[in-house]
Amino acid sequence: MVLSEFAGVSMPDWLDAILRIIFIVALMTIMAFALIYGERKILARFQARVGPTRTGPIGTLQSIADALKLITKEDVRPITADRWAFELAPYMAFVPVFLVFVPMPFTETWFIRDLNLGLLFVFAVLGLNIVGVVMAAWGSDNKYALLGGVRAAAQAISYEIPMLLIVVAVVMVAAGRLAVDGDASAAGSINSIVGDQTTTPYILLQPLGFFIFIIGMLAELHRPPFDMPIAESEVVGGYFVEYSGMRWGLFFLAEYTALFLLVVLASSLFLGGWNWPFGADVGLGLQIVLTLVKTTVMIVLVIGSRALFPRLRIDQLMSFSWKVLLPFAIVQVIANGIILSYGGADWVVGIVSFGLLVALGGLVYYIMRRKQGEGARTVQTTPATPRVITAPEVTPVEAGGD
Amino acid sequence: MPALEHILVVNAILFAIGAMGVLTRRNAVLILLSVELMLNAVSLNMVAFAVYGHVDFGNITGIVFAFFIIVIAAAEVALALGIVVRTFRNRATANVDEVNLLKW
Amino acid sequence: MDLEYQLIIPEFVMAGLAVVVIAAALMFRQVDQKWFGYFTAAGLAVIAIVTAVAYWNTNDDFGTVLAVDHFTVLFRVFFLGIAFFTVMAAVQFAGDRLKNHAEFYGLIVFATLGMMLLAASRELLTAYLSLELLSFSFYILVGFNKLNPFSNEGSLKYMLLGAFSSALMLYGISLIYGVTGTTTYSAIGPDVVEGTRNIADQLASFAGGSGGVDPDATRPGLLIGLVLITAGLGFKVSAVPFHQWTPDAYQGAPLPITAFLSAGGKAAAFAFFLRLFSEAFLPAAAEWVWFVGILAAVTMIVGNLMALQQTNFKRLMAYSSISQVGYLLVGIVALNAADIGQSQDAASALVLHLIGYVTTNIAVFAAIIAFYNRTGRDDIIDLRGLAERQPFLAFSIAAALFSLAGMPLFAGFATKFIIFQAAFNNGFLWLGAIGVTVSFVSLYYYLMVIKQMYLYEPEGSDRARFHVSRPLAGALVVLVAGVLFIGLYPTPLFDVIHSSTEGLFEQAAALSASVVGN
Amino acid sequence: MEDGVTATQVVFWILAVVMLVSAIGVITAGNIVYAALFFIAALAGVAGIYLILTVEFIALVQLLIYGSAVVILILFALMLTRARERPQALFGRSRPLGIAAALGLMAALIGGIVATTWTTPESSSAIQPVGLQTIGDAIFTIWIVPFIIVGVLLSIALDGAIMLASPDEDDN
Repeated sequence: MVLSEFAGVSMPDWLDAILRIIFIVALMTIMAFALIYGERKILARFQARVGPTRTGPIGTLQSIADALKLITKEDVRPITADRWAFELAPYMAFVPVFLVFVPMPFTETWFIRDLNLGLLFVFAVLGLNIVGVVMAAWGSDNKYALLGGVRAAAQAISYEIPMLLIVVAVVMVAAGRLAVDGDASAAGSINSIVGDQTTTPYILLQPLGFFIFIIGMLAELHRPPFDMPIAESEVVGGYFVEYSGMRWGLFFLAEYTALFLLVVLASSLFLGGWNWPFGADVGLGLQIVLTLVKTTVMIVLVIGSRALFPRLRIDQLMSFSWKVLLPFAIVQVIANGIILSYGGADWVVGIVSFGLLVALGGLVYYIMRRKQGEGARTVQTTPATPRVITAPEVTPVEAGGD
Repeated sequence: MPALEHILVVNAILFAIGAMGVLTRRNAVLILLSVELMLNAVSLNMVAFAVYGHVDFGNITGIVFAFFIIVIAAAEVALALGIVVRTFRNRATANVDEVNLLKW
Repeated sequence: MDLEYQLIIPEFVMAGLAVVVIAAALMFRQVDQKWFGYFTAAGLAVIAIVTAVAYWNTNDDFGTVLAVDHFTVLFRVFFLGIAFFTVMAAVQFAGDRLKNHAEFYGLIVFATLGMMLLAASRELLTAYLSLELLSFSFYILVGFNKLNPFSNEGSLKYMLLGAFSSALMLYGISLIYGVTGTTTYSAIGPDVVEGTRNIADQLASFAGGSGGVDPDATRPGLLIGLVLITAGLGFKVSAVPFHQWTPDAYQGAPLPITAFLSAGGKAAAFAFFLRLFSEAFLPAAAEWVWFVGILAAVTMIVGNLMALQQTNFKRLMAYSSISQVGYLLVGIVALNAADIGQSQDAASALVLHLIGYVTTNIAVFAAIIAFYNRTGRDDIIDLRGLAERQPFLAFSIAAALFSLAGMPLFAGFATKFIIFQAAFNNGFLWLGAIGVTVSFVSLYYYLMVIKQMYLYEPEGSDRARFHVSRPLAGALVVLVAGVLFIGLYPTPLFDVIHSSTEGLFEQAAALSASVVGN
Repeated sequence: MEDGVTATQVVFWILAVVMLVSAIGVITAGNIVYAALFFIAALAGVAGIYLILTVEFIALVQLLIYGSAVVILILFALMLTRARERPQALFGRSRPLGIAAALGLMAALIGGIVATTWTTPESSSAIQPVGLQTIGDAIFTIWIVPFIIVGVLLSIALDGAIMLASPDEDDN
């Protein structure tokens, strides 16, 4: 749909498919370069530095320089590593992320395919990413890599569950609203969820959902404060510690692409994606702008959280998912079910969700206070890991590029 | 669409391969993987029957059955791995015929 | 779709009971653990009584998946009774030798829930899932003594073979579904008649390549499905070529769980077996009767012969229970009768034997648990001189073993008599003859145990008399009384059973009427 | 079939070959992790066949549950049980017997399937994709009891796995 409309010509299916793939790869690369550059600039601002300035105007070509270096770098495989697992792992990590592009709506008409089960597709396919991570961890035959891989797997399965439940809650709300127009079965398609947010972005209906989704997203992406799998001070870089050159670059590309995709997904589900939230009909140009603005805001949020929050411990991370997020997600689903099946209005859903969010906040605050009171002060007052302050290895790209 | 018989024959082969794995392997995890192959063959069979024979009558039993089989398989793996981990903690092996206090 | 949820209130209450027990243990950490056991037992007893009173006259369906008829209610009460006595027997054992008591009782309740649903299912998906619920609970329970390597090992082997057998059964179910297009028992029945018409001819013609038969009716897939389902069920009930897990699981499991596995697990699988084969597959009886018959014969023979060489009491009971499965399978074979009334007699005989066997088995195990609580040993030789140390236990074990061997006065005689009679009546002389013969063989190994208890002096350092805890002794008295009662006066129980099996044959009766009508 | 060899059929056979070869890989691999990786390939093949059969929902559920959950759990168990680094014999002693039995089973199944006349629609155009809503409606009305049972069963499996695998005070 997208390309033929864009070019205004009809073309055979195979050409269309190839063009779409090229389009995705190009978009993916550009987004990753932009994100890496943006992250380094933003982090530098948080740390009272200026970030990259030398390569190109205000350092904009830094990412490209890094990429050139990566491509020309020697590709080293440890002699004890398992050959097949080690060499295939980057592709296993990369391809699923690549596939997630398919149902993402960048505008009302710009997507590869509007899948009816788009949301399920995203999570089913994205989940496979972790297989590559575990392969890399196991194949490297390195203690730290293995630790990082196990951590990544544990974290991924733990945070996928509340995230999926919250998506279910969102779909329930969407189905309820779409049923008014007569097609509740479209609620699995991301584009129709976005299309429904013409007057009310779902963040107003599901604030708890937004919160849990963002937390789960950070954890899925191994972003601070949930970056235990790749924490340099603990596991020296985690599962890709033995990788170099372009294979390492693939892991990196996968990670940044996943960041971009999940941000697009979050903004589609909760912020209205390409839709103008206050009831106006928007044209294609404005839709692009809206998508870009919303994703940029969320990316700044994600990158900022890296600079602002201290890293958790792995056990805190696991308990937080299983003992706090999961119960709240379940309660949210049940509450939505009860309210919607008795025909409750949208604002009831929103208020209940908001109440749950407040309760979650209160619970976390209470637990932290009680922990402090019990003398676990050391845990709470451990300063933000030095990494965040000095950040010599802010992104491994920079570490390699200097 | 491929013919129903072809799908069924492929499934039967997959099922038999799984059974062969169960009968020849001795590591608990590998036996479990073989059982999973057998379950996959079964759910594929169910879906094939539902799609070819009966969907047009509004009968989606096979599809629902396949869904439940997948769920059960996941639960089975979780539980079996719990038991394997337990055995390993006690005995430091995951091979079923090294676990031989009892006659196998 | 309107569903009458009041029909399955007992099941919901059971799930609630299990959750309450598990949750209570998290809340009341200071309470003596045995109270959880007594609470569970009380809950089970209350549910059993209420179910019996409130549902006896129900004859209804829950949607298309569950039947709440006399058969269901009878088995509900039966399973609740099994669970009740298991819990009563387990309380002291669990307190002394296990951890995570609440989960232990909770899982027993969940397993019972699975049994109840299995007996009520009249649809293959529900039945399969109930069977898995039951099996999963047992996988965990067998490995419950988690620091004991025997327990781990039993659990591991049980789990792997159980999963394998489930896969076999599922493949069979998928073929049945493929042929008949349905998984509901009552709808399978008529299609089975269609599908198996002259299967033997069709197979012959297929082999000969003559192709002279109506292609619409060529369905050997159905036969393969039946074989695979029987094989899968054979694993679950531990019939002979599929019995390898049984001794290991029995020996590895904590004793109360061995009792529960041998009683409840088997009873549930046979309830399923009976309902499936009478409601769905009876019209095709001529196709499956030969392999179930061979299964029964082999099971009886091998079970009894293997039992002869055992030295561990749990393993002995494992093989003993395998041989009992053989007798029960005779009941399934005898379903294939000239008229529906005789089939129903066979079904009733099977259920009666099941109840007699289960009562007896729980009695044996309750007594052995009491013995084990004191000594921590379970080899046959350790029973030496038990008659002097604790006459009541010795008497209970002796009575129960006599019953298992089929001696007159005890339950085993009456129930075996009726089941073999059904086999004779329905034309399976050879099976009945094998059954009677191996019963005499079984007498030998049961007598060996009794000899150890009564004819030898106690050995070892611990020869003192000992007491049995009061709840356990009470349960044992009731069980032994039950064994004697069934043995002496089975008529009222048989009448109840007979009224409950009626519903199983409505379908077959209607079908045969229509065939006669044609 | 009336419409000769179509693209779908070609794709089906490719997927079937991938699936079967991977399955053979699972049962012959000399290394447990390789077996798990072959298993993923086999699963992907099965998911692909689901797609051909137009049941996207089951395909995605397959990927979601097996692909992420099962494989992760398996690799996890491998890591936990990997303390002893020595080559382990992965095949049992009764290997020829097992192979023979499985081949016998295969022959019986294939023979039965080929000999049976299955009910199929007249043409493949009669096959309609099943919507998600249909499946959902069926699960929550006709199959509500199985659905509840599965819920109970999952919680039991979780409870049991945690209880069995968690370390004890007197664990060594």
